[in-house]
Amino acid sequence: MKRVYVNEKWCLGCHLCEYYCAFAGTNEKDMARALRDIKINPKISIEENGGVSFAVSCRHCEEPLCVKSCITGALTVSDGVIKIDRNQCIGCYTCILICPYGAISTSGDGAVQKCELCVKTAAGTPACVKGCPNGAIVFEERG
Amino acid sequence: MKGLNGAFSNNNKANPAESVIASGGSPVKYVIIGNSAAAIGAVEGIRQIDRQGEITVITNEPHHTYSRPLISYLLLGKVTEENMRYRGDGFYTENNCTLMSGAAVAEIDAGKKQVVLADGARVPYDKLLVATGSSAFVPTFEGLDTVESRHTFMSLDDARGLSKALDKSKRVLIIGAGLIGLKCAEGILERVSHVTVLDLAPRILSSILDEDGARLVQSHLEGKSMEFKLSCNIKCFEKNTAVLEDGERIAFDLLVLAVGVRPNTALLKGIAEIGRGVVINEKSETTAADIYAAGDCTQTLDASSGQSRIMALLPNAYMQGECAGINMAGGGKGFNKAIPMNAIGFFGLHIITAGNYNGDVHTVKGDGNCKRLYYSDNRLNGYILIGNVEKAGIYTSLIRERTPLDTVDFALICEKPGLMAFTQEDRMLKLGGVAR
Amino acid sequence: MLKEGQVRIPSGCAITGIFDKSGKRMSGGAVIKSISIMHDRSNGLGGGFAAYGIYPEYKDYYAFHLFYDNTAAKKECEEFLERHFDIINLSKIPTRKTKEITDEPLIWRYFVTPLPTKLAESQLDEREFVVRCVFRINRWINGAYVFSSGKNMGVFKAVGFPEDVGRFYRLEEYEGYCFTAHGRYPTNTPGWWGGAHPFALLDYSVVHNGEISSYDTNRRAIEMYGYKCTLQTDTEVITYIIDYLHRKKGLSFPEIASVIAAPFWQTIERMPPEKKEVHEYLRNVFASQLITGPFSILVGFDGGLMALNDRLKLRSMVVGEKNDIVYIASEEAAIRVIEPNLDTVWAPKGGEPVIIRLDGGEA
Amino acid sequence: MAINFLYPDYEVARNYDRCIACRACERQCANEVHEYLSDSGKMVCDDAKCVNCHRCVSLCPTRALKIVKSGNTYKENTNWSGKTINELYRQADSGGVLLSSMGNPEEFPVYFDKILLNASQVTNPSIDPLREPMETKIFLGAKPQDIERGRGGEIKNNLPPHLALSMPVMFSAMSYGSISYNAHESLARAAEELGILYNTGEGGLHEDFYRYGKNTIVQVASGRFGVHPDYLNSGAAIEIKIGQGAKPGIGGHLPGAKIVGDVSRTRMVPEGSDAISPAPHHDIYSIEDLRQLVYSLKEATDYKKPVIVKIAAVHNVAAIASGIARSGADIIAIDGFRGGTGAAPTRIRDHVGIPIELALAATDQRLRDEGIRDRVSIIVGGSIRSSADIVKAVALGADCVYIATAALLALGCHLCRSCHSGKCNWGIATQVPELVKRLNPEIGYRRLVNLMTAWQHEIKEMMGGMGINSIESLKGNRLMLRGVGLNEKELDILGIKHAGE
Repeated sequence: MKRVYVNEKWCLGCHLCEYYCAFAGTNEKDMARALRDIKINPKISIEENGGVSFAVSCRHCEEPLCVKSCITGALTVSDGVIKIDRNQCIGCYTCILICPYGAISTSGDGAVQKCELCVKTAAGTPACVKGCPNGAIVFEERG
Repeated sequence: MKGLNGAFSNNNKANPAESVIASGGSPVKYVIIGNSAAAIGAVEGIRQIDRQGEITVITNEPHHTYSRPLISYLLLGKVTEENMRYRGDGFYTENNCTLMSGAAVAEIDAGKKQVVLADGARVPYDKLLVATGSSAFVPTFEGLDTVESRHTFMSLDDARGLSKALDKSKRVLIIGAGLIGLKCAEGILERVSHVTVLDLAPRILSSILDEDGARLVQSHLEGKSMEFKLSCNIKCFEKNTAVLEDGERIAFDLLVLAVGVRPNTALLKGIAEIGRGVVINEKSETTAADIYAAGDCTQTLDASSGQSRIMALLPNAYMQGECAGINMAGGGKGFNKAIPMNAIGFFGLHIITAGNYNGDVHTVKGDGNCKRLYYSDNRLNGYILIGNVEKAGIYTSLIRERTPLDTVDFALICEKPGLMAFTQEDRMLKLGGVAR
Repeated sequence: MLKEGQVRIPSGCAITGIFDKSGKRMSGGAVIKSISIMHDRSNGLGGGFAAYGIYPEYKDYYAFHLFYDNTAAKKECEEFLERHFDIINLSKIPTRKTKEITDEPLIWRYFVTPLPTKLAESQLDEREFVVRCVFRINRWINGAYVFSSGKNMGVFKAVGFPEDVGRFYRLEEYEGYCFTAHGRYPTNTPGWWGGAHPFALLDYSVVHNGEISSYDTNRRAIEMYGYKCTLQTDTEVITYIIDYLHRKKGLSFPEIASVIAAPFWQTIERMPPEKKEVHEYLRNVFASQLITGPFSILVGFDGGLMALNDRLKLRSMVVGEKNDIVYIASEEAAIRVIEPNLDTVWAPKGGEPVIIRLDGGEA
Repeated sequence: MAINFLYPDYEVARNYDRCIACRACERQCANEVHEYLSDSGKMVCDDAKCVNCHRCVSLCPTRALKIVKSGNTYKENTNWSGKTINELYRQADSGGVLLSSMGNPEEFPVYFDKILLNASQVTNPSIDPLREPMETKIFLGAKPQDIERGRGGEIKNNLPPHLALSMPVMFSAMSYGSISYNAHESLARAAEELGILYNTGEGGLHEDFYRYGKNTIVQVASGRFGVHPDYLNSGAAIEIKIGQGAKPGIGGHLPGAKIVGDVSRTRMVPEGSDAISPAPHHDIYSIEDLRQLVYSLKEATDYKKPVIVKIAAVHNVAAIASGIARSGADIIAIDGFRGGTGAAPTRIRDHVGIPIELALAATDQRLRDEGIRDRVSIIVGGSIRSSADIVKAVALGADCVYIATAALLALGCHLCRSCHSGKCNWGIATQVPELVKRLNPEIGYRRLVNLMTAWQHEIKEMMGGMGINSIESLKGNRLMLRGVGLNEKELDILGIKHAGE
């Protein structure tokens, strides 16, 4: 299955993936209009330390602890993509407790949020991958 | 995508062909007693391996499978009974299993390999899973029977009953400042005139919080005008008044008993080894042949402490159940990463805890947040996060994986949980999916 | 208006050729008939013939055919010839008055052989000595132009339609084992006799139909080896390339064909290793002799004839056979008109040479 | 503090209606032009630091940025231009030689732009490259003087060492050190995929790149940095660099700041110490010395590799080339005065040398006149900007061209001409790790391959139009060229007719 893979060797720490992700989350056509004067809360986030930086988002595990642990059944797997039903989620944060990548985050409106490979929005290539200027985030099949 | 989450040792898929047919040659008969997380996990586990076998789910509750922890949210009005459903309406048909709801199990005839129902009916099994969960422990207080409105808070029916009894004029006394008591308190606070929570212990949530943490949460709850009576012992009840050892009298209209739970192990008495709960190994097998157990009724190895104990938590229940299901269907799977862990919140204040609190402690406090990491012998034993809980799973994985702390940047990870603290090779594996 | 040589003139053409492998000599009448059928492929601004085996009695002597603008030029040129050659025989080339052919220059023929002393001091081989002399005359003696210089062969050309040119030169009175003919369609009208085709050097003669796109590459390369392209015509440069590759570099005619109409790399890639290496070698070493753009040529030489198309075959060329006689022409009609029942007729592929030789080898 | 005489040349124009303060510009600018004011949540910038490299412009996700000329002007003066005045101020301030990078930007005629190509009409057909084979394969090296045959009469392969290229283009010398590891990897991988060659420049060859040997030209320059037997034998050809179009007559100077880690090891120069290439090779003071170097290099490589001699296009280039052709060199590379550089004194770059078009035409004709054109191949460089330039160069007589600036542009270079600062925001002309990583070779080599593939298509189209289906029939085919707006002398040197003739 195609997944988002990250190679920190090429990550510039420009944080554009976060902005493209946040933009993809809105229904706006124009990024400026969508993101001006707001604090974004993207589903992908850059970890930085010294010279090293890399983006972290849901790995869409084959053995998803978050799905197994979800107390409401809001987290499900369909075609390998781990999806969150934000109406079902009551924000108990058990998934945050269990996700070994720290890839699920709070969203401010109670429910949690996570990368869904842009299946709901930009079909095809996830926005973070499209937006990465240096090929540090790719979307491909890997063994 | 194996990684930290490869919580399941070795191959978890067996050759379907061999597992489909029981020794007899007919499809395998799976019987599951219980209809909650562990039971559902078992169904999904079985179906990973065996599409044909007959699955029968027996529950004494008259409901579609639902998520027990949600009953407090039901009272809170955050969920409806509709979306309390743990799995979709089509679940049983999609997984082609028979649900016998409202059917109480009288006993297990291990010799005949049959489950005997209260009405005398017998359900034969090849593989049996006992996922009977636990029930509220009701202590024997003097005069308790004189209390008009008594409630426990474990099941949907409990919640319904309580909900009916609620109104703005009621004063509620909750015995037990544990997870259940407090979630119940949160659930009803807005719907009654006053809530008092009483506990023998000197602090709230004593099972998962240290004193500082408890105080922090308590003041938060008191801020919501919840009243606490700690370190006090009930002498007796006189109708709607609780009389304490020190003579204080607390009048109430409604009593909720939330002092604790007891695993439902009765069915296996004399059949399998029972400690405080049904003893299972990492394959969710009991000591009795072809009988598995999972969830709140069991006790198993705590990966964080190495001791066998009851860990009545939904995630563990599901994973034990799934593990049981896979093994019942002939797959080979071990689940040995159960640890105590809790994610809970009260009025927007979030608490995540895991593991045990032995060893040295690293503390970070400030603006309503509190972080405590407990470690010894180069391992993280447990942690408490109150307030900011982002990326807590990174800590959890350190505990579940028993990751040697000298293989990560512990100073960094203490400051903020993240993959940055791991080696570049680890990250290549985690984020690149490639070992380099 | 600039005349041939001062400007490059593209032109379309008709060509035809007849070759009797048995060496039996035929009259020039047939070739006239053949070229005349393709009247519309030329526009009256140039026609000519090359004939092989026509001077058996002088076959050991170089037959020089010259145009003179005036007697002064003739005088100067003959003095030059006498200084360098032993002139065995000289005469006007017999012509026939026709109204179609006008303003003819003085047309003379000399059978010569280099003076041994001159040849010795030049330290050149005989053919090279002859070539240099021809170039000297054509470049430096104003009004004199050698348009044929081979042994036992001759070129006959003029401004006019080829059939008229043939009658003018009384070609039917000559007998040879091989004739080639050319009708020209230049895109402007210098009308100079020397510019007509065939173009010849020693016994190499070339008639060509096409317009090559590699001209300046070929010209600038060949001029590096001592040739001077005074006419700036394709035919001239092709003739020099053939002289260079055959006489100076010793390439065989098949090898020459795979230089000037080299197989495509994609074809070479598929060849067996040894063959591949040779072709790669030829394309590398003689890259500047590759000829691109449309051409169909008949190369006459002592005892043989090579017909060749450019590698894309952008010009028509048909070959027919009847017993010992091989016919080659721009159009099949030009063959049928002289030999209606042929044994075989085919159109050679681009870049695939058709090489015909006398059965007895050299004539 | 002293008066600042210099007003910034450029201004960063930020459209605050579009700026979302993502701070990508701030993070991506090594010159620290942009800054985020946390209190106001706004971005601000210091124009004085801007080198107009467009990194921020290109990465801004909302197109909130553009760079504009500051428009600050001095009193009109055609003699004392603003540029001249600023340069003077700069020198009065620093007391130093002015440094510049990349090629000569001044207003000199670009002859390629005054030459037009021919196409077939009626009298012969143009050829459609989509239907017919269209060949761009070339060989570089000397041609054998005579054909030798074996006993069976078969032709013997007596070819001197030569190079075979899929198209008449190579990536010209750019040293590891002056450009980054990732830039080198991009060039090497592209050369391999395209079947052409790239050139190490004078910085030696990083061990990681030995695997691209058959697509590598190893250079020997006056500094002899990183030159050793393995190096010489690792490439497909050896280039002796005498001069460079951007700075004829002077040497090179790679500041110690760039001599770090692998660069130091590869160059065999101690970390931090400047790498100075002398103006001349101190073992070549005349043409016969060159011959000795050529042959010692051939000796060192067992006569298996063609030797290239690279010179800058200077006044008597044709005569020099003739001398080189007779020195045993197999290939001559001529670099025009517009050629690029990582750093050169401004005055040298802008005032020394001659246009490549004239140098090429003169050299090709001279070698033909001397009958030695077959002894050497000619490569020309010095601002080949497009496939049209290549076609014109080949028609003028070049066997092949060198491109460098064009290749760097493909990698992201925006010609800000600040290479000498070592802070290339595009990760090309820098050794700063966090800048170097900005050029991902995976992307870089792909863009180079794309560019060359596109040019090859265009070359084929133009050849087809001329009715030429193999590049060797274009070489020196000056009849395919016509000049426009050129005087008799220029036409005469170029050896072409004026349009209309």
